[in-house]
Amino acid sequence: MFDNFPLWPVRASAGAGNVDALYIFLVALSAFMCVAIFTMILVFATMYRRRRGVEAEQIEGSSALEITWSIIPLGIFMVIFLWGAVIYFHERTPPQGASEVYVVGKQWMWKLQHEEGPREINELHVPVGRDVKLIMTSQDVIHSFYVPAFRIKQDVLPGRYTTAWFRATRPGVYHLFCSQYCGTMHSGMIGQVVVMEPAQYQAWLSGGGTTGSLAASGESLFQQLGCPTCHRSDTQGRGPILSGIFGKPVQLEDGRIVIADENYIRESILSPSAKIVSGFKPIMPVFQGLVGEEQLNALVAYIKSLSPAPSGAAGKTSLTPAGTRSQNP
Amino acid sequence: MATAAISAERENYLNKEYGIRSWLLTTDHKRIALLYLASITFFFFIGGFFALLIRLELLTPAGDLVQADTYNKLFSMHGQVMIFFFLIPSIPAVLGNFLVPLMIGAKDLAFPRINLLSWYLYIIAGTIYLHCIVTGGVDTGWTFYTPFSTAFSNTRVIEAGISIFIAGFSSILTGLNFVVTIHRMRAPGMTWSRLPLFIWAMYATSIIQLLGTPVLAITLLLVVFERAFNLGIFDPTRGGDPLLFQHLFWFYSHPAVYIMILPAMAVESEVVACFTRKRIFGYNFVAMSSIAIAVFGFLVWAHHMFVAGISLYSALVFSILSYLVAVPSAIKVFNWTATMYKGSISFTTPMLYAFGFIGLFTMGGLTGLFLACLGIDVHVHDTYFVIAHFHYIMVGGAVMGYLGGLHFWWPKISGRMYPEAWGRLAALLVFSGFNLTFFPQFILGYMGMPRRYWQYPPEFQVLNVLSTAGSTILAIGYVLPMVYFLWSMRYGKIASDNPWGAAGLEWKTSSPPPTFNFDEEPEVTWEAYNYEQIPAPAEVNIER
Amino acid sequence: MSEHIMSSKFYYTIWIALLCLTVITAAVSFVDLGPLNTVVALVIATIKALLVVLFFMHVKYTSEKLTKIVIVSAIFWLFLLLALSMADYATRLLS
Amino acid sequence: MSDSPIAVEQHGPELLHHFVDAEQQRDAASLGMWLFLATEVMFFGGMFCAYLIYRYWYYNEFAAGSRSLDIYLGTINTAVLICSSLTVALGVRAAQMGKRKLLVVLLLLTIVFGFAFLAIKGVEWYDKYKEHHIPGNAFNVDDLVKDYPQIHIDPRHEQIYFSLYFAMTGLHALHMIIGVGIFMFLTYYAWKGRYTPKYYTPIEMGGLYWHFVDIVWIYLFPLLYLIDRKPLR
Repeated sequence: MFDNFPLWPVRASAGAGNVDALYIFLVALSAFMCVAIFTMILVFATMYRRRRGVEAEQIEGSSALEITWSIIPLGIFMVIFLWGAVIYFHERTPPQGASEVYVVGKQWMWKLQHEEGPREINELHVPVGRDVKLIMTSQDVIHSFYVPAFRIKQDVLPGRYTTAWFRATRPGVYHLFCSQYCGTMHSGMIGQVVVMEPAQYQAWLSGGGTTGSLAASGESLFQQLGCPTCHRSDTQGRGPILSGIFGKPVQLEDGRIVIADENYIRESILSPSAKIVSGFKPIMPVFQGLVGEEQLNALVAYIKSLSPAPSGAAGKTSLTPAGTRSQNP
Repeated sequence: MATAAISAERENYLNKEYGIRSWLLTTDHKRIALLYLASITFFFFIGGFFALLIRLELLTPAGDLVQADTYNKLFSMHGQVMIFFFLIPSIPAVLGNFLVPLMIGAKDLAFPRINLLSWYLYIIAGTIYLHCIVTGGVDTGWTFYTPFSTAFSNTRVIEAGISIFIAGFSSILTGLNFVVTIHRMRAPGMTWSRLPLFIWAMYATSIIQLLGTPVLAITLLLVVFERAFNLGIFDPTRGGDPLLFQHLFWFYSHPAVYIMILPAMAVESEVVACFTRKRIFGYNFVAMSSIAIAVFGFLVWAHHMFVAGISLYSALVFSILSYLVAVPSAIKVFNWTATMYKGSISFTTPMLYAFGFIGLFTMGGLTGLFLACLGIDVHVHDTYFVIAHFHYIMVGGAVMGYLGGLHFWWPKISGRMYPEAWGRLAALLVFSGFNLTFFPQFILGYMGMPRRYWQYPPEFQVLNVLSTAGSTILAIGYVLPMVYFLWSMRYGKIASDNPWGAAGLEWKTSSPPPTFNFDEEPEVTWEAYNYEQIPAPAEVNIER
Repeated sequence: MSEHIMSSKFYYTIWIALLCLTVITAAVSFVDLGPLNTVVALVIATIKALLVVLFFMHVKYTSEKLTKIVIVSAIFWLFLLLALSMADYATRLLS
Repeated sequence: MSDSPIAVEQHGPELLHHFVDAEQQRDAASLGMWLFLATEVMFFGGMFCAYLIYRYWYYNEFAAGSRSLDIYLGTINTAVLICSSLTVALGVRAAQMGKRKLLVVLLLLTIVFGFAFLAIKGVEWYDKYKEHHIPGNAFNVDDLVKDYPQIHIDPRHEQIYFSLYFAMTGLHALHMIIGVGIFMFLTYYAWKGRYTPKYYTPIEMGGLYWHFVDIVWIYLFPLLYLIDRKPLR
């Protein structure tokens, strides 16, 4: 019976330990406070229960006490806040060079695609010890990508990317839940994350009959859609040069400067006029409705691949800039 | 005012007029309170019925009792009925309506006809909502998140939205009436520092109702427009931001939690003072903490959105602000505890509910610290941990407060005593049933069981079975009071004017009070909670 | 409340001022002031609103402090709604 | 419901039983009205919040949408509302001085201005209907794209501007309709001579409501009509 009755979730990611430590601290603190308050109440309730002839003693209050029991909790709260904020900051800042998985949520399934190419549905295979960054969007309503064993959760929104990351530390099969209510089969929108030893993972990767990396399919799509006619590798193009652009600040026509992140590239494909790069004309057609979420992911992956990551991106495919795009990895 | 017992013959607000018209057209705040009492009890049991079905479905991991769509409607309608048609009107519209004028020595609320109007608005809203339930219901969750509610749900979202929009105006008008009454209608000598803490908390509640509710109203109206007229304000396919809806929704719906809990704290202050026979420890701090909760409560809403995709920086801001609102709540708990020190404590039913309230509210409040904490919230957000937390606040806190208050003032409302032994039994049942139902859900939540799941992985079953078992005990605990309250209206012992030996103006008039509350206009010359001047009741109802 | 009655000439003056400001704000919008256009439009709107609140709604002459408190609270809460929502939107690009 | 043993004191019929005196009653009404207006601020505040965010995101589309509105009708409508506020203010003054006929005339004038505003608003909406600028399936802004080639317009985002335009002006117009209704009642009772220099609270409260609706428009006008009308480069 107790096989079916675990009381603590498995810990299978690098960040999970931090969350658990803070959680245990908070449980201990709460238990202490509860015991303290309940003991006081019980002691008072028995010591001062109503007796004939014994009147209550009227006590006005004490500002010193009030200030004490306001300031001390506030101090403790600030410690909790800081501790939690550090963990959160860590959770929301994917490390450089993480390998990327594109996730599309739809009613009621998860569609995932590795940057190496393999696609999966409701299942995610990852090796132990590698940083994995999830770049997620939704085709319809809001979903939420939740892996309890990794202690990560991130809502997946229609119309933009959100990201999450983890580094699995323990091989095994773990639940993947949708935790944001999304309609009839919300509770059926579950899957599993399979964490494997690196060697097994490589075997799994090569066994899948892959069709080439995500960036490569993005590149062929880039060609199909005729993008290179304007986005050329030299300065003669009618559109900005795309190589090396990812992650860099971009000067816009209206003077603003934005960072070219995934959401910026996404927006620039779907609604190019929203943020015009300084010195260019708003002539690019709108691709909203012409490319699906998964094609969009491929395009984004391709454009990102034109900007090699600065530090060791072990699993990344090294692509040449757009001008000499004839080579394939 | 001195003698009771003969009060059965006295003219009071209950026996002054008879007939359905005298109730449906009344402008007497006490009668309107009873109208509310009847209507919210009705909705409470509807919401409770949905809850039981939810718990029964979750008895097994497979979705086998009802269809998935039915289950989704059940939890959506459970939430909406309980929040908008029970909890928000519960203490303000029943006990507040009855007590605010009595406690400050007024003949009625400032706008009696608006008070009646707000009950009618509630009834109109309730009728529309019932129609919505009967004709198919709504499956958006109580939160109406877009774009699901605007573009994907196939259920009666428009009807539910309009119904809650109208219920909102009922709530706004009640709050408006209270604020004006408290400002303008106090009896001579009833200064702000002599107000019962109940009034302070009710005032704070009203501020939230006035300034928060309209934002919910416009938000739901925009959702309705978006569904009905194809406007595109929250529509992501037109570049709208689904998070905008969440911002606007939680701007009201987080403070709404304080609309539910502040009145329960209001009741607690009165009950604890009475049954320890003491002035509340730190009156000024308790009073001001109510106002502080009302104001700070508006600064924290996006802690419901830490994983929703808001910016990292605003998440930090909202997290730190969330801790600020925890301080005044902590102050209250400490002060109630300190009030018991050197008191003269008796264990009547209202006091048992008060003990229960403090315990459950403390646990609910402490688990709130987990959720305000960014690092933990990412893991437990939208899991059963959240469900457990807010049920500890709203059921463990608000409903315990409501029931305790109903017992405490029942002699004043009905002129009869409820059966004390049954009352204590029910209080114990509610307390133990509640803990059995909701404590396992904290563990489930940290284990990772998401909320709103119709079926779930089998390893969560044992805790779910415990929870379902608890909910049946809880149900009995809730049905019992309704039975014996009804019984006592006819057969209960006649209550004296002040059976508890309580301070407060409401106990200085007869039970039940006359239509205009006081035979002669009271003039207040004493401080609040002057228990040293009030004789303890001669062991009335406190036999051990 | 406003026990003393204002002269009708006074009301006409306010009225003329409001009409002038309306024409000014419409005219100014055709002039290129850069981002200042928005500022000017909002400042003029606020002056007009103040004229209405203070004189037509008699807030300037009321002895009742509470009215002013209510107005200030309403504006403050509106500010909370706008400012804390914008706290999210304005910092999204940073993260 | 006003006859009760305690309430039989000497006071006018307008004093409700549960108030001590007329001053308490008037103060209560005034506070109640101001609180109600505070809730109205928050009611419109929700839409202003949406407006602020989308204008920040989609400035171009907001500017183009703003240009497509008829600034002359908008300005005239603003003037009409200001005139109605004047007649309301003068009406309250007439009530204070007990000039019944003047009061009735001013109230009627206010109603006329109210209808004038709604009529002009209706004309503007009808224009929008003809131009297919009402959000929904028939929405089409090709005309704007053609008219303002210098502005980059995404039709999807343009819908958001017009959604907000219709939500804001629509709810404002609803408030106007309610206001006109209230003023019809006030006119009727003023005609009957119910209001005296001692008791004119309803006139004053109705006036506060009317002025508030005016103020909302004072903000809507620049926010919707005057976003960006400077000459295009």
